[in-house]
Amino acid sequence: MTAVTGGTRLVHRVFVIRELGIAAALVLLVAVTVLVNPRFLTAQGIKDLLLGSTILAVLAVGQSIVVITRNVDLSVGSVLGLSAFATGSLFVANPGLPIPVALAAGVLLGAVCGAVNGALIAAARVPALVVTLGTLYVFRGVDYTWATGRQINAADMPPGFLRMGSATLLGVPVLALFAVVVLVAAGYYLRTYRSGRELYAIGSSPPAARLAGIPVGRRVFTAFVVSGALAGLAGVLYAARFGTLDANAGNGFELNVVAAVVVGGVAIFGGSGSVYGAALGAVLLTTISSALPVLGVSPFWQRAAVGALILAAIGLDRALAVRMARTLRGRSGRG
Amino acid sequence: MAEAVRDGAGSKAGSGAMRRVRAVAGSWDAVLVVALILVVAIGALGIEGVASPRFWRFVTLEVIPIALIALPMTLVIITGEIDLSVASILGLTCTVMGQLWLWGVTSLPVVIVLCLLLGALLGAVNGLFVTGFGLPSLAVTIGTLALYRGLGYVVLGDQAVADYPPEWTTGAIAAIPGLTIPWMIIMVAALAIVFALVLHATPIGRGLYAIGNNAEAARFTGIGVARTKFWLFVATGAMSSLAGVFWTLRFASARADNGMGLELAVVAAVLLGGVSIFGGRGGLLGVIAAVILLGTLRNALQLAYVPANTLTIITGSLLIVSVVGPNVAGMVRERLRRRRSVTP
Amino acid sequence: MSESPPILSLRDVSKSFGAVRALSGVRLDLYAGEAHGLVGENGAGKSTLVKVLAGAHPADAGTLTVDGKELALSGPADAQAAGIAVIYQEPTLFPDLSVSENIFMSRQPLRGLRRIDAKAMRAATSELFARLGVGLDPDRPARGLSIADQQLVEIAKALAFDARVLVMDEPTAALSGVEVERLFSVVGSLREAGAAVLFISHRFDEIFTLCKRITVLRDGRWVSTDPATGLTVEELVRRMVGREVSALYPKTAADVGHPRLEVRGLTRHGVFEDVSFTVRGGEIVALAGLVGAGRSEVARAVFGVDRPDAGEVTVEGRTLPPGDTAAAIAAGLALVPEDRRQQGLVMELSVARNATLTRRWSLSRLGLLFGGAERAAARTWSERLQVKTARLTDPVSTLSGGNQQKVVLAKWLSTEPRVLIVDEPTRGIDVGTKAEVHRLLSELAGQGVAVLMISSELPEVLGMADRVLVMHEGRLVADIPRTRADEESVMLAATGQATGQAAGRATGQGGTA
Amino acid sequence: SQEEPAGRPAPGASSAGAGTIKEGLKVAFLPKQVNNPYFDASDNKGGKVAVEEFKGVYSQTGPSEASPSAQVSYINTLSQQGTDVIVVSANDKDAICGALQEARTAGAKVVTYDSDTNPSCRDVFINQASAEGIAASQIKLIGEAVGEEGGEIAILSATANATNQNAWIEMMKTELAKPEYAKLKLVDTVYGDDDDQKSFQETQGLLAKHPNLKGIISPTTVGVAAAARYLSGSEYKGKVQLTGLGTPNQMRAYVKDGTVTSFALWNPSDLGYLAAYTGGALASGLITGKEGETFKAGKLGDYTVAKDGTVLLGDPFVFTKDNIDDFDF
Ligand SMILES: Nc1ncnc2c1ncn2[C@@H]1O[C@H](COP(=O)(O)OP(=O)(O)OP(=O)(O)O)[C@@H](O)[C@H]1O
Ligand SMILES: Nc1ncnc2c1ncn2[C@@H]1O[C@H](COP(=O)(O)OP(=O)(O)OP(=O)(O)O)[C@@H](O)[C@H]1O
Ligand SMILES: [Mg+2]
Ligand SMILES: [Mg+2]
Repeated sequence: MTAVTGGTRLVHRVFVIRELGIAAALVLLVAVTVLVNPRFLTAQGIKDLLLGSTILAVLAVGQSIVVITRNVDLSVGSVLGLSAFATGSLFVANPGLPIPVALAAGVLLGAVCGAVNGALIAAARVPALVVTLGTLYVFRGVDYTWATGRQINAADMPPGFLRMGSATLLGVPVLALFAVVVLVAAGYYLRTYRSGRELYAIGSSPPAARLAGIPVGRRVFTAFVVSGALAGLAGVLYAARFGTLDANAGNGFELNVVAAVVVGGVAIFGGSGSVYGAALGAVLLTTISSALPVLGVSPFWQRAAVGALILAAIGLDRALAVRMARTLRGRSGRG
Repeated sequence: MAEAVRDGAGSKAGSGAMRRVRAVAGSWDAVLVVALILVVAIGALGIEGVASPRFWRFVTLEVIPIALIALPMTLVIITGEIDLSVASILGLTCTVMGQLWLWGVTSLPVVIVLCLLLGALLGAVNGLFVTGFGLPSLAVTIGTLALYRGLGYVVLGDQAVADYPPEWTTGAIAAIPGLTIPWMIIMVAALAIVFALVLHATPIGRGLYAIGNNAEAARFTGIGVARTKFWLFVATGAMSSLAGVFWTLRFASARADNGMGLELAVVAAVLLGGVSIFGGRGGLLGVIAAVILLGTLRNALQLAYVPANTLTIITGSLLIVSVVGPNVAGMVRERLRRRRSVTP
Repeated sequence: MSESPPILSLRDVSKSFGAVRALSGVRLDLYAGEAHGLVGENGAGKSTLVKVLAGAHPADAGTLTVDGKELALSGPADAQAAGIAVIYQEPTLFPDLSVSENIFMSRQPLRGLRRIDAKAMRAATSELFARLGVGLDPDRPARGLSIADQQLVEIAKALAFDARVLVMDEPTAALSGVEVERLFSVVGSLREAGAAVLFISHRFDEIFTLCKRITVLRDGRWVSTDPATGLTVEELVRRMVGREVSALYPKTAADVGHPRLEVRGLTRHGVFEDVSFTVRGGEIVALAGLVGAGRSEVARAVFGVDRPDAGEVTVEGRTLPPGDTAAAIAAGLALVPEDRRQQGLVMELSVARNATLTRRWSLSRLGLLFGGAERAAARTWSERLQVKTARLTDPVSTLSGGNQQKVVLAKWLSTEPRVLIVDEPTRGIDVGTKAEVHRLLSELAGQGVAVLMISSELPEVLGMADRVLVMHEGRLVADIPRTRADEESVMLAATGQATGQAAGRATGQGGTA
Repeated sequence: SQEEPAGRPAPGASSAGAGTIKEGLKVAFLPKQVNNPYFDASDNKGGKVAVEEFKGVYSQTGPSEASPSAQVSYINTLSQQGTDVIVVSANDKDAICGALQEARTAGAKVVTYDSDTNPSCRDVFINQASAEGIAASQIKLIGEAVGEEGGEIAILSATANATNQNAWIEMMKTELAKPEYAKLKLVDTVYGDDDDQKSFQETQGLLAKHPNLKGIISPTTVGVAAAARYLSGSEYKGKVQLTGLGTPNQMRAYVKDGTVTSFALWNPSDLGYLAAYTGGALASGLITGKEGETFKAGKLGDYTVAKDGTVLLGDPFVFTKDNIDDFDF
């Protein structure tokens, strides 16, 4: 029994370390960039960073909830596009529409898309990657067919809505506040509620979860609905932030989101990781792509640099994990 | 070989749900082949032009690069990994090929060998990250997807190299004498047979299925899991480069953005072909049928004036049906069986 | 025969998997305050019965009554709600979650706003472990636990239920005497509190120690249910197998030849230190020790699955490259691992493929390998080991636990190794086949093979071994020749004690020989 | 519901060659990608009108992502369908050449618009505005916006491979070399890949990197809108000037709030309209694509084929606060 306290501390420290690694990489990147160009961290610079990360962070939170259950949602980019265009169309059709209604509509549409994914995956028990790769095409196709080359412009949307896209509250962008609320709520839920822990259990071992009496299908379904709803929310935020919408909004986002989640230390095979890490991963990726132009990296080198930094980030994370496993082997086990 | 394929898919009997899935997945190859025949037959009767030799020339040309990459990708996915960097390897190969031309390398065999070596090297980097450092391949190859594409831009920047000698460019797409089908299809077919034999009728192939189903048990059986995966990534890299060489010559244009987004098309074809994304299940017959099916369907529907947006929806729906269909059929069958066994 | 009505009773339960009739018309009654033994050959349907009870498999026909009320289970949650706790044959843990979360998943103690009370959960786990005498840290992840530790966590999980019916499918298969005794005492107190217990084991001594009634299954059919007092081992075996089984431990003496396997100074820091021993041709050396002593880890390192931090392994004079399984196999080594599901078999592949996976190169012609050659090769061995399967092309996952173990044996014996390491070779194997496995091991030794046998079953160790090596906390502490090896000497070394007090514990493992 | 920008020149002097366009011609528009508002305007609001005027059969087809290989597949399909005129905006000036040649062999006339291929692969290219004209007007606009004292300027382009963009950027550099622009200094060129978000981030990066930046030119509709949006929501609004090629609908809000004083564009519908008529004239044998040939393009009047088989639509039109409300596209 005496070994317990030492072990507890060890395990707790280990959990902290996983997110610290990404945070450290982030701080390092920002520090280097600021040394080269101090304007990267002016009030405007910070605001841009936060705004830029918001949409990816919201998507990453939803994605990590799905990934934790050993699934993946590749359709988020298409859902975002659909929801963004829907929001815009709503404003075009009803110019006086209150903003909360548009928000609710976008989230609802996303949730419906998520429910389609979730129903297919949970009811027919088929791999999420295949289904959501399919719905990636289907939702985008629907979006294309609906928009047929139309574009919704800033002038079509109420100024209040667009102001939300760049407004700040005590120096923090309003959009980023959405992301923070989503993040904290999801993080707290996953850590302290039975159903949240059950998501981890499902990802850790699906058959064991079934035998433990966990309603696997229902939980997975819910995870996809949440991911869809958050993608829907991200679509509305996208509309507010970018102001110009066509059928291509969010095209190709899925891989960025998965990259953010993985860089953030969420195990791609489920069962471990946290939404905080995923959100940090999103901030890190956004910071990388904003910092490179500021650092004066030639545009031709930027894409390569992003790739190299992703590899470096997951490599670093892995190195920490291995070190942790080694500590565990040496110190723990049977008392 | 058909038998080997079925065995690989573990066709017969199984436990509960898995058994149902497998019983049907085993015959998924058959479903695909039948679907392909139906598409061809209906297309030839109902859509003007599908019956023409030109149509098949175009389909073949379009299918070749996807087929080239899908062959090794099938093996990679069967071992439970994935390589999303293939299209970027293709693109980088194109730019390097362009740069070689700018440097005055005028021997096509030399260019091809250098490109294949490059592809193998790029694949080896993927393999090293996955097997050497133990990182998940999905994450690694999302990274190298960006890295390799980026390096393509570093090599050629905004230039396009397009002044290849016509013998090269027309040679690549020349038809088999007397036919309209390009001769490259013979090479692809030969490669397909090699890959199919390796997967279904060699000790190596047995090892691949074992790795995909249970890597730890494979390790306990003396299968070099890391080594095997490493070489599969190398092979995927080399094949992607081969596709890159073909791409450059076919379009007579070496640019950094060649083949952008092709990775999802390849993965979609492999999955539609009945390969399980979790590894350990599927076969090459199904994948090849799926590649041809997708190419034929797309071109035939285009001929029938179906808009691109609808094609996107159809592609997605096919993927969904490919996994949901067999499962639902299996569940229905199981329910019927249970009802039968309960009533008497 | 009976007083009060049974807590739980099954009537005419049938269950088929495709063409396989796993259960047909089985009945079972469990009474409050008594343990009920369930025995049968491998593949007799015991685990299937457990899964039906647990709601994991829907029965095709039959009724389940709890407290006189008929229940229709639509899933494990229903069974749990009815107070049935189950320990499955194969551990079902969540590797990424902490041990305490594993134990309390979906039943975590709550505080305000339905939030999980982590502190209370940890305290409850510590208390459970104290009852079982387990020294695990409640906060460590389940990943990396040995099979035995996993089994102990499973037991803690079931105990945490406060269930009215406790079903245990071979809970002791991976445990050694000490843990088994602790388990029995805990089960005893549960029974006194009025719970009904269903206990499955292939170790008859355990069945007779614990159970008041014993039910025998054969080929999915109910054979008999009788009070244990009126039964003998021989009678049980006859009912299970349908014939007489003789000589359980037919150890034949073999000429001991030259050293085949030499291990010198093998070390993996934190797991085992400085392990050195030699196994000669014709010799069966047992590696004994308590659960977690590090025996399996030594075997893994010798076989090259893990790379040792120091030391070397020599086979027939040639030093093996560290961490290279293929080289070890090429040198004539074979390892039958302890965890058949994770390490021994590729569950989705067919029986034939699994059985021939080690010989895929030698079975191929001109580099090509076809199913026919595999099936022919597999048939020989599966007949020899009496693997019960409908077809060799069935996935091995459809086999019963014991039959799976036989496939693992077939897979390695067919390579004709010169050094055979077997880790718990008879775990979960029924009495008839166990004799066959022992006969095989003897026979192989007779042919000059060096056999290193890791076993937690003391009778097996004593019955089979020419020499007993004993490990304690990662170190080799004793090398006892057959003549001096007895329960007391082995257990004393295994528990790391000098004299006296351990002797009493070891006797719980009375053999059936 | 569209109006034409005024000030479009009518080059051809006398009425074009005799004869009319045949009826029933199959004219297919193949944009860089469907689902792009710019091409929606050029094809469905311009080309379609023209084709209906000369009683042809109009269709628009094309890939949903802007890739040359997908375009090749559509060219093959069009050629099999027996299309008389293919009007295409090339995703790659070389990659679609082979397919276009095969289509021409099969009897189709090929007109390129917006983005050209190699001259050898098509009959006529409809140039929306000469590279010189575009470069000159862009530099003039930014020069005016930045004002007398001049300063640092940067370019936000589309993809690094975009042929037309690169040609314009080259011409702009030539233009900047002129003495009247001595005070303007081009410090950077970045690529937004015609992706809204990327363009947005690149703008952000430009401003962080160059503290003394005075102006941005973005000669692409996606880029200029993204840059305008970034500027209008940032502290740089009004301090950093922006011009480029944009559509009035996209830019209206930013012209009105003062982020942008002026920008330029041709009318995309006119571009499509002219391309359709050119194709019709080719397929009817009225012209062959040789320099000096003239033809009549419906309501747009007469046009002359210039060197290399190009037809020039006209100079870009400049939009300002005063005239922007006259347009809706
Ligand atoms: N999921 C399944 N699918 C198909 N057949 C199965 C499945 N599970 C069990 N069987 C078959 O049912 C029969 C009974 O198996 P079960 O696991 O109940 O045996 P058991 O009595 O527990 O044996 P053991 O002592 O070896 O554990 C066996 O023939 C087995 O092959
Ligand atoms: N992968 C691992 N990571 C961390 N610890 C491990 C790992 N595998 C085993 N251990 C620990 O190492 C110790 C030795 O385990 P090992 O399995 O070798 O014991 P054993 O003597 O074979 O006993 P058993 O009867 O359980 O097989 C145990 O405490 C076990 O929990
Ligand atoms: Mg069993
Ligand atoms: Mg062990």
